[in-house]
Amino acid sequence: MTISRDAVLDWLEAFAAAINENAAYLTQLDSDIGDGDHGANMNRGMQAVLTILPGVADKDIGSIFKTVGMKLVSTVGGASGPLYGTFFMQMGNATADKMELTLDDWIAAMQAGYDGVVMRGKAQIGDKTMVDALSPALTALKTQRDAGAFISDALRAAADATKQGMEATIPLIARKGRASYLGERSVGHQDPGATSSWYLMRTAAETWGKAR
Amino acid sequence: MTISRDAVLDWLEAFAAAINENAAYLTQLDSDIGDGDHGANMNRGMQAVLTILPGVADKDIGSIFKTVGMKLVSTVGGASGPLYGTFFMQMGNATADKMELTLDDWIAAMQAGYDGVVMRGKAQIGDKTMVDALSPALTALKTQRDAGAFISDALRAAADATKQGMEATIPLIARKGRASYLGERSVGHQDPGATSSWYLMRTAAETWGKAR
Amino acid sequence: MKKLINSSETLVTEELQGIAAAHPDLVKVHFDPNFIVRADAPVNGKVALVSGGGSGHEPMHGGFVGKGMLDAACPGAVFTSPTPDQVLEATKTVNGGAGVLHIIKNYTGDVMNFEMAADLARGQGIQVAAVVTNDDVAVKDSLYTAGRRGVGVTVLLEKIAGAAAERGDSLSQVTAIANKVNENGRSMGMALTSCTVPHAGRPTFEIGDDEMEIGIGIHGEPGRERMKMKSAHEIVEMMATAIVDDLPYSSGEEVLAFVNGMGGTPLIELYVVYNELNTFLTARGITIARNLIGSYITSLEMAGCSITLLKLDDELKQLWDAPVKTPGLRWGA
Amino acid sequence: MKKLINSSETLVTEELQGIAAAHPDLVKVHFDPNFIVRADAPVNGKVALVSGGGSGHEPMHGGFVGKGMLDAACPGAVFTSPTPDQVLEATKTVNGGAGVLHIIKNYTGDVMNFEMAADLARGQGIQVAAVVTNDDVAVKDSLYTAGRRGVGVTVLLEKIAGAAAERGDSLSQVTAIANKVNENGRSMGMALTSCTVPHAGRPTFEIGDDEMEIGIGIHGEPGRERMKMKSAHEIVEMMATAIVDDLPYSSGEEVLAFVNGMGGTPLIELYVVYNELNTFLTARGITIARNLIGSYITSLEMAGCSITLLKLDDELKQLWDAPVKTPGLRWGA
Ligand SMILES: Nc1ncnc2c1ncn2[C@@H]1O[C@H](COP(=O)(O)OP(=O)(O)O)[C@@H](O)[C@H]1O
Ligand SMILES: Nc1ncnc2c1ncn2[C@@H]1O[C@H](COP(=O)(O)OP(=O)(O)O)[C@@H](O)[C@H]1O
Ligand SMILES: [Mg+2]
Ligand SMILES: [Mg+2]
Ligand SMILES: [Mg+2]
Ligand SMILES: [Mg+2]
Repeated sequence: MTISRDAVLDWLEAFAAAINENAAYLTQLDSDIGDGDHGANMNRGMQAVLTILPGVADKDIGSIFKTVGMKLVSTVGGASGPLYGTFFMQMGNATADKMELTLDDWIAAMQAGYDGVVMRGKAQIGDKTMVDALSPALTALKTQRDAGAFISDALRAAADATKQGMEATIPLIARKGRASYLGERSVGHQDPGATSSWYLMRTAAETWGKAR
Repeated sequence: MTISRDAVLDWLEAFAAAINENAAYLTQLDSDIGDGDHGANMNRGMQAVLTILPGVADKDIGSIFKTVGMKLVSTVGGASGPLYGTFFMQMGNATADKMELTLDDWIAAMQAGYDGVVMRGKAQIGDKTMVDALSPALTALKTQRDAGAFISDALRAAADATKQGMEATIPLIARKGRASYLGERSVGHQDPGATSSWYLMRTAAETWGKAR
Repeated sequence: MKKLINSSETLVTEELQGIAAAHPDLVKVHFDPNFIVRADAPVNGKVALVSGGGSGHEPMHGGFVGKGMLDAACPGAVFTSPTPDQVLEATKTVNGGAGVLHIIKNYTGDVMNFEMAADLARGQGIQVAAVVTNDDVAVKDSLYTAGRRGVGVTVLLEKIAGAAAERGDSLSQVTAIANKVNENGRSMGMALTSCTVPHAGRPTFEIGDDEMEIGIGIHGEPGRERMKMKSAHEIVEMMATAIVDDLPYSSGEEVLAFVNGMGGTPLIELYVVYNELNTFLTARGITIARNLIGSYITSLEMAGCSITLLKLDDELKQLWDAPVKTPGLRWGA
Repeated sequence: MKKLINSSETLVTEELQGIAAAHPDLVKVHFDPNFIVRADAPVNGKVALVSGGGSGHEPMHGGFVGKGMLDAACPGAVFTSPTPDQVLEATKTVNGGAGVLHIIKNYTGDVMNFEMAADLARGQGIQVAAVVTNDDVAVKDSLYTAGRRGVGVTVLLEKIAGAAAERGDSLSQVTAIANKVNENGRSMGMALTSCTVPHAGRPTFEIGDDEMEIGIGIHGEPGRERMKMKSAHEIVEMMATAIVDDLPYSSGEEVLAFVNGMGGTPLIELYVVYNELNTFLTARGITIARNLIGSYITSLEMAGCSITLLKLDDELKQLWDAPVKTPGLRWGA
């Protein structure tokens, strides 16, 4: 079973909706340990993505991801713009010309996106960033694949792992991004970028929940 | 019976003490319909007066009043500085060379001071200023004198009249000074300058309460 | 009350010490009585300009002392006009033999203290003229009241009259130009928050989280009207209409537009206000030929803004453009 | 939230429209992507300076575009670094053939966005160098963190490097001077109140009526320490000690002292702070040879201040004194 191009478009719309719905919450998280703009940033970017999706709806998945990434880079700004932008652009490179994705394709795309984020942001696991949410997602996907799971189950496991990774950022001392200026005072707060990453993985699981 | 030079000095000290004690209240009144500095202004001036009183304690009452007036002019600023300064300087002119004051002397001094305030500030009765407090004081003094009252009783009547004049400023629309900018919104507030004038007359009555 | 000060008693002295330490090339500060003069005062043969008023309006007036603007400024206590001896000493110090112009904002205290100083100075043989600014359209004018307040126009007047004095105009010429600026200028202010007079220790007025004061002065005096918060567009429309209708300013005319911050409002908001003002005036056929945007006549940490318009002609434009070299306003030098 | 704006969505655009309307003689504003360039850009044969960052720090950076300072500034959303396409377009527009220096404050977002833009510009044959300011001593530096923030030094660097470019220095020379400024400058900030990001609609942090934040940045990020309010004397002592000990600045040296307001703090308080700083440094044998006092790198309407020191030599003094003609900083022109 596979993820169709239309399902990919649905996912992007679901992610945009989740961001829109939770923009104030993301901004609140970012107020606590950052500068209070993560919700506005992501929302500005994903709303812009929504306006260009119709124009690329007939392209291959790689092109769609690349277009999304470039749009995020040119509209979000801040730290999350280049990071999410790179994530999608690298996913696009890994899915060039594809009209549907197998679980292996999806894992390859996620790996490329993740590597792009790490390359661009140089954060390590435990630095209290979105990397702490994305890394467990990738591990879960691979474990599921190796166990021969359905896509839908793998995606749900990935979403759960992302959520745990997100929550695990709470006790951490931030070492990257704006929260790092707080030192010890960053402890006890959930990372906003890890939270938006959870919406990313959660909406994937929800949208593709019937992909087998 | 008369008011001795020492009694005059006592009065000035009592007035300074009353201002000091009520500075915050005067400032509050001035915050409501002015700029919130009348207490600080008067207190700065009367504290400065206290420092120079010893130096003129052996002079005649006219010199003492003139010195006080000049000190107020050079330390208070704002509207109240020139007004109270002129008040005392004119009282000084009217009491030149005197070592004690009869009720007639005091009335002449008050009249001169009052005229000075009106000349300088051009306020009329009913404009919601210190004039509304000083004018009834003067009238009361004259009435008492004509009725042959003791100085102490005349002063007490003057203080009562000042208090009434002060309270009568509450319903007025300000037409002079900073409160005039408020127009109708000045209604319902007691004029700060009329209030400090009441302390002036009240401390005179209290200090000279036994002058017969 | 949270302020970067040591005490309300020492505030003005310490501020003046800071100015003295910061700008010895531009100004000299005298203490007791307090006044600030141009570093090269007195300038022989030049008409001297002396202004002053309560502290808490910085950079006005002390920040406007220097070549091309004021010769002296007399700072009073916070929101309290200076005393006559300050003004007298400043007047004597900067008199270069061509006479002295006193620039006074129309407040009872300021007028009385400057008048007393002028009388004393004249008694000492100094020629003194005076101009009283009264540009605030929020205050109803009347023969029977204290009249309109002097606000934003004062800054423009000090710059323009300063340039006239610098080019060698006589006392009567400088006075005439100063009066012309006052007559052709109108202002209105508004506040989002109150200021806190240091001596008082708490806000001069209470104001709700969704309210603003329209027609405010520069001393935290309550304005003429309390109303619900509005958009920059609506606020500018309200203030600019009152200003434009008052003189009036007419289609085809050129103005200097001065958007002033009250002390607690950042520049980003002032540019939004300027943008609205530009749109408003353009629609009425009025051209902004010059502008000034920033916090130049403030009310401690009050948030809010004021708008001042000044009708321009060639002479006023030329005097506005002339070099000025002061701590608070500087160009061409 | 009370602000003189129309909406958080239109704020930056309207601000830019205001700047465009106010200063056509000095700058040109491009929209979509947003950037501000010198009115005479590109200047042939001159190294071009491009800076940028989130909006809400006005006059930085847009107010520093003009002769003797920046060639272009790229304003992002409030507190959000600009995007690569803004920086790329600005870089292309101001490139006069002698190369472009990117001036970046050290924040993860700013660095990444500028890096992407520089890669793209280099791909189009433009020579691009970069300097990253990181002068905030409140942040502990480490290889494993994002490092120190770029704050007040950025303003001084833009002025000084701008003067170097104006006199004809090559890209590598301008870059060297920019790095020298960054290496010799240190800053620290503090806040009395929080700012309110328009999109968020409420204060970024809560703070008591008797509390302050020490070691604050310029984005309303919480500082390193919350403490009870202190006197200006104690606050300056705390901040200046941290700064002076860091480089360190030593007896006998000359510095530029920059006392900066955070947006909601009036000038009168900044002069009190300057006075304390002058006393502090004098006691340590350090001479303030130049100074800058005012709100130049702000954090919306936050009340508070920052102090920046820059060690000076003859060359830096000369470049600082050189003419500058921008909306926000102007002298000698
Ligand atoms: N170096 C980095 N690597 C990975 N993620 C990062 C890095 N720096 C910041 N982030 C993520 O970006 C999020 C903040 O994004 P946002 O608030 O939009 O940008 P900014 O910090 O510029 O205001 C953080 O919560 C964190 O998850
Ligand atoms: N023209 C005037 N004539 C008489 N009294 C006046 C006049 N103007 C103001 N006052 C008095 O001065 C008081 C205000 O004094 P103060 O607050 O010290 O000065 P300022 O108004 O300059 O701040 C008013 O309450 C009023 O009684
Ligand atoms: Mg953020
Ligand atoms: Mg008052
Ligand atoms: Mg006053
Ligand atoms: Mg940000």
